[in-house]
Amino acid sequence: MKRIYLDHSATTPVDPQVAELMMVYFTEYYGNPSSVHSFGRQVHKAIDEAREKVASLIGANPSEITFTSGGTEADNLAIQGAARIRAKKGTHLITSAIEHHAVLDTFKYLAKNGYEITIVPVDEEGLVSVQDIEKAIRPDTILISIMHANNEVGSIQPVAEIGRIAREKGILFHVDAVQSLGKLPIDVNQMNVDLLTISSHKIYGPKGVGALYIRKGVRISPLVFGGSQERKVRSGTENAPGIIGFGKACELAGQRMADENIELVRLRDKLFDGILASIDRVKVNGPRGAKRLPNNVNISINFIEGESLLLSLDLVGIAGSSGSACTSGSLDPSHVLLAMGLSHEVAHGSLRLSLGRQNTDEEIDYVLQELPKIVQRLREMSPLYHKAI
Amino acid sequence: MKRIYLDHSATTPVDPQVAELMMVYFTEYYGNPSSVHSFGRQVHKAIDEAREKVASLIGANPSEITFTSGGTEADNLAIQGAARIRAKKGTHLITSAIEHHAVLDTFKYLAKNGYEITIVPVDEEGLVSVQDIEKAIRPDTILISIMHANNEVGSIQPVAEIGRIAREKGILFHVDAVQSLGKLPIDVNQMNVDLLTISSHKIYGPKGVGALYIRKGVRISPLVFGGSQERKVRSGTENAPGIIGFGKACELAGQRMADENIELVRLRDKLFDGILASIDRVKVNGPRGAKRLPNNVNISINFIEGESLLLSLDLVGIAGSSGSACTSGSLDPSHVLLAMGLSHEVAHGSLRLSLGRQNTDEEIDYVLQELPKIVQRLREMSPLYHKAI
Amino acid sequence: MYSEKVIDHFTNPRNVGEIENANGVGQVGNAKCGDIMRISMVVENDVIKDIKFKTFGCGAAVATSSMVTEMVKGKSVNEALDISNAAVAEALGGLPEAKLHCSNLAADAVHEAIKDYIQKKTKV
Ligand SMILES: Cc1ncc(COP(=O)(O)O)c(C=O)c1O
Ligand SMILES: Cc1ncc(COP(=O)(O)O)c(C=O)c1O
Ligand code: FES
Ligand code: FES
Repeated sequence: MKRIYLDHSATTPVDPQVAELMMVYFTEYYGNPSSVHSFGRQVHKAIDEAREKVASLIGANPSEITFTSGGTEADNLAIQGAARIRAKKGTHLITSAIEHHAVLDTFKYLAKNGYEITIVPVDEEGLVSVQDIEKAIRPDTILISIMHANNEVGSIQPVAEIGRIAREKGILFHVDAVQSLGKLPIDVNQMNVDLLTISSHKIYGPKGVGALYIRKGVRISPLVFGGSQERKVRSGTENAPGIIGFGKACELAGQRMADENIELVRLRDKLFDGILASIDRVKVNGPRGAKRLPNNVNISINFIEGESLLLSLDLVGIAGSSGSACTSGSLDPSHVLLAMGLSHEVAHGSLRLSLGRQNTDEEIDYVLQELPKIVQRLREMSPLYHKAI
Repeated sequence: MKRIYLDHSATTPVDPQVAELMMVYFTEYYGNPSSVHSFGRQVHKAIDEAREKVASLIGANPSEITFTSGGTEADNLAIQGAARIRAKKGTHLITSAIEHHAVLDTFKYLAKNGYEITIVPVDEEGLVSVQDIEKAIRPDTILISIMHANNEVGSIQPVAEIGRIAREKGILFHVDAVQSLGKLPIDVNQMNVDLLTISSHKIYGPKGVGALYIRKGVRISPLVFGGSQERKVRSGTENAPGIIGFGKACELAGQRMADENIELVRLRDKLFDGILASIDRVKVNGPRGAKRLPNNVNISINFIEGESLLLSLDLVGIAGSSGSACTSGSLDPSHVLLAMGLSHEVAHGSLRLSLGRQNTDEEIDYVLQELPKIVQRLREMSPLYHKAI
Repeated sequence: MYSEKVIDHFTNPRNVGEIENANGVGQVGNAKCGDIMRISMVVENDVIKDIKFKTFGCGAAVATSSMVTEMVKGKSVNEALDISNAAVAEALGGLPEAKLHCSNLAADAVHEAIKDYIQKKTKV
């Protein structure tokens, strides 16, 4: 059976060049980068080079990059770290309703521990309004955290404008750029960002590595204490092969992004148009066009449930994801789709297909051939469908 | 030039079998283990198997294993997590003077944030006394954290007895077993442990992975919040290849430990005896014999400084480590050696050679041939040496 | 970490030892990290004719000791007093940031030895 991977927003395969490079650091250059001897020094040097590559993809200085174990830790480090160090200045933080759980759950944790939070809404396309942010600002606001692009519906947020306002008011600005890295140009200076989260496994690098950009001069409290690695902001023996792999992945992303995006946009729109032409009662979630990530397709297919759809797709070799409650572990469907005003029922029937570097026209054709059949079959099973006709 | 790696306590090469296995999960089975589709399910299953292998090496149940980004994070999770959740019960914590920085610095952080800490001393061999721990216990003591074996001098602590006392008094007991895993038998039940830290890169697994054993029924607060992975104790996309590699490394360690230790002890004692026979004014740091890790050699060589020694060794291809201030980033020599009563000067001249799976008799012979020459040269350079003769 | 020049001075240190009939001796300890350096020199007509060092310290400490003896040998004491710690580090092609304090030892020890020489001279 064909196997078609359309879940690149969940994670990506490791690029063969990245994997090959890491291999060398597993078995040959395996020293601890903090060591005095040559086994360690070689690795130290390779980490420095990786730091330069990561920094260069986001317009930062290498010394502003702190490596972490992933996007989740970087989000937590940014938010908890900023909140703790600024607690004397103020205890109010602002974010949006469609952030990743790594941001939202950290906000909720802080809300239970002496901080006050404002969660601004989004419109029906999943876009935050700059005015809403502005209105939410109080004299004791210390941090605004807004994602660059949403992981579920691909909506691209007006971060540069929000950053400008935050800068004017002396409020720290954190951006979760996990989904946009390697897909949208990022420049921490143009975006007026103080803290920016990125993750390796979304850009064909290894899992278990990420980074937090921390603008020079901005101080945050560490989450973990120990051997003083990463200028004491993130202790723990460095995941050298992971970091070096992440560096390579950033380098490749920088080289390929422009060409790749043209192709991704073409396939994305082919998928959208094909689905809308062959299946009725389908709703596009998120904006279409330039305000959407080049690789994100998200639709709600009325009268069917997301997990059933995913399982059916999986049986014909297609891997996607859904905002259905049944796939979420919790019992609520996607908080992103609900925030955009979808009903529980419609949110349940959502399907995200996220494209990647290796997807082909034939694969899209195959999806467009199989999906309508599956939808047909599931709708025939649905008690909601007949009522509705 | 020969290159001889004698710094296995800092980190180890990844076993080729482990690296090979991980490779598959980088490029072929790369799905997100939380996904519904087969790309994800395969990985989920492999993580479950890894969890069983890790659990089995320490006599735990797989559901008691929480994967982290390493030993440092696991230590922090155990200590910060237990302290936060038990704060209402009490705010006093006990540890020893020779713990790893991941423990000690976390204690110091808590001491600045509303907790009280007692740091018990050690004797001149680097051993904690059970009586000292017992005396330090107060009605409001909520946690005792003692390492299984020390990373610098290899001293093995009486953890089972300390655990028994902690159990009797209803105090949580955390053990940092990063250095003993794969070198000493570990059984979380016999050791009366509630929380136990382990790390992959010290046992021929990849860097950037570790685990915290959390006894069934024991609750701790998470450090990072997000996607609810690892039963919500540790959110973040799982480092699947890393975890799977760690599992394999645990399996290999379990199979090989008994045989390997016989060989390590033999080489260790050959190294000790050879050094003591060929260099005068050398002090053994830590106990000799059964109370010492099978792979640890640590000596202080009077009148010379550790970093110079390491550099000289490195120039003839030998990689070791030192407790010298000049290698520590901070300006103090090893807190472990100082706690054992060594003077600053003597602590400066310490050398740790930590053996591993691949070391051979010829390598030890080479060290025994080169080290005396280097010591001679450095002593001739030392202003302390002639005065002393 | 260390430049090639540092490694060179560390592996082949110049002017190691102790001059027995020295007329200027200086010893400094680095309070920060516990290292010790001793300089002994023979000065004739305010010119440093011979100089030797002994050092208990890290690679940077040894290399700066060696470097500073090369830099001041044959110079007048006044010229030698002008040589700063930074100049020694620079002559070695730079030192890692964590090691910059080590270079403080080298020039200071020379300055101490010169002071000793001047004191002895004025006593005579
Ligand atoms: C927007 C966003 N933020 C944060 C994360 C978390 O990153 P990681 O998976 O590296 O922990 C993800 C992905 O899961 C994400 O999509
Ligand atoms: C005793 C001990 N605890 C904790 C750690 C930290 O583990 P990791 O390097 O995985 O962060 C180490 C090693 O550095 C160690 O030796
Ligand atoms: S019906 Fe399955 S979880 Fe909702
Ligand atoms: S002399 Fe101590 S760090 Fe160099």
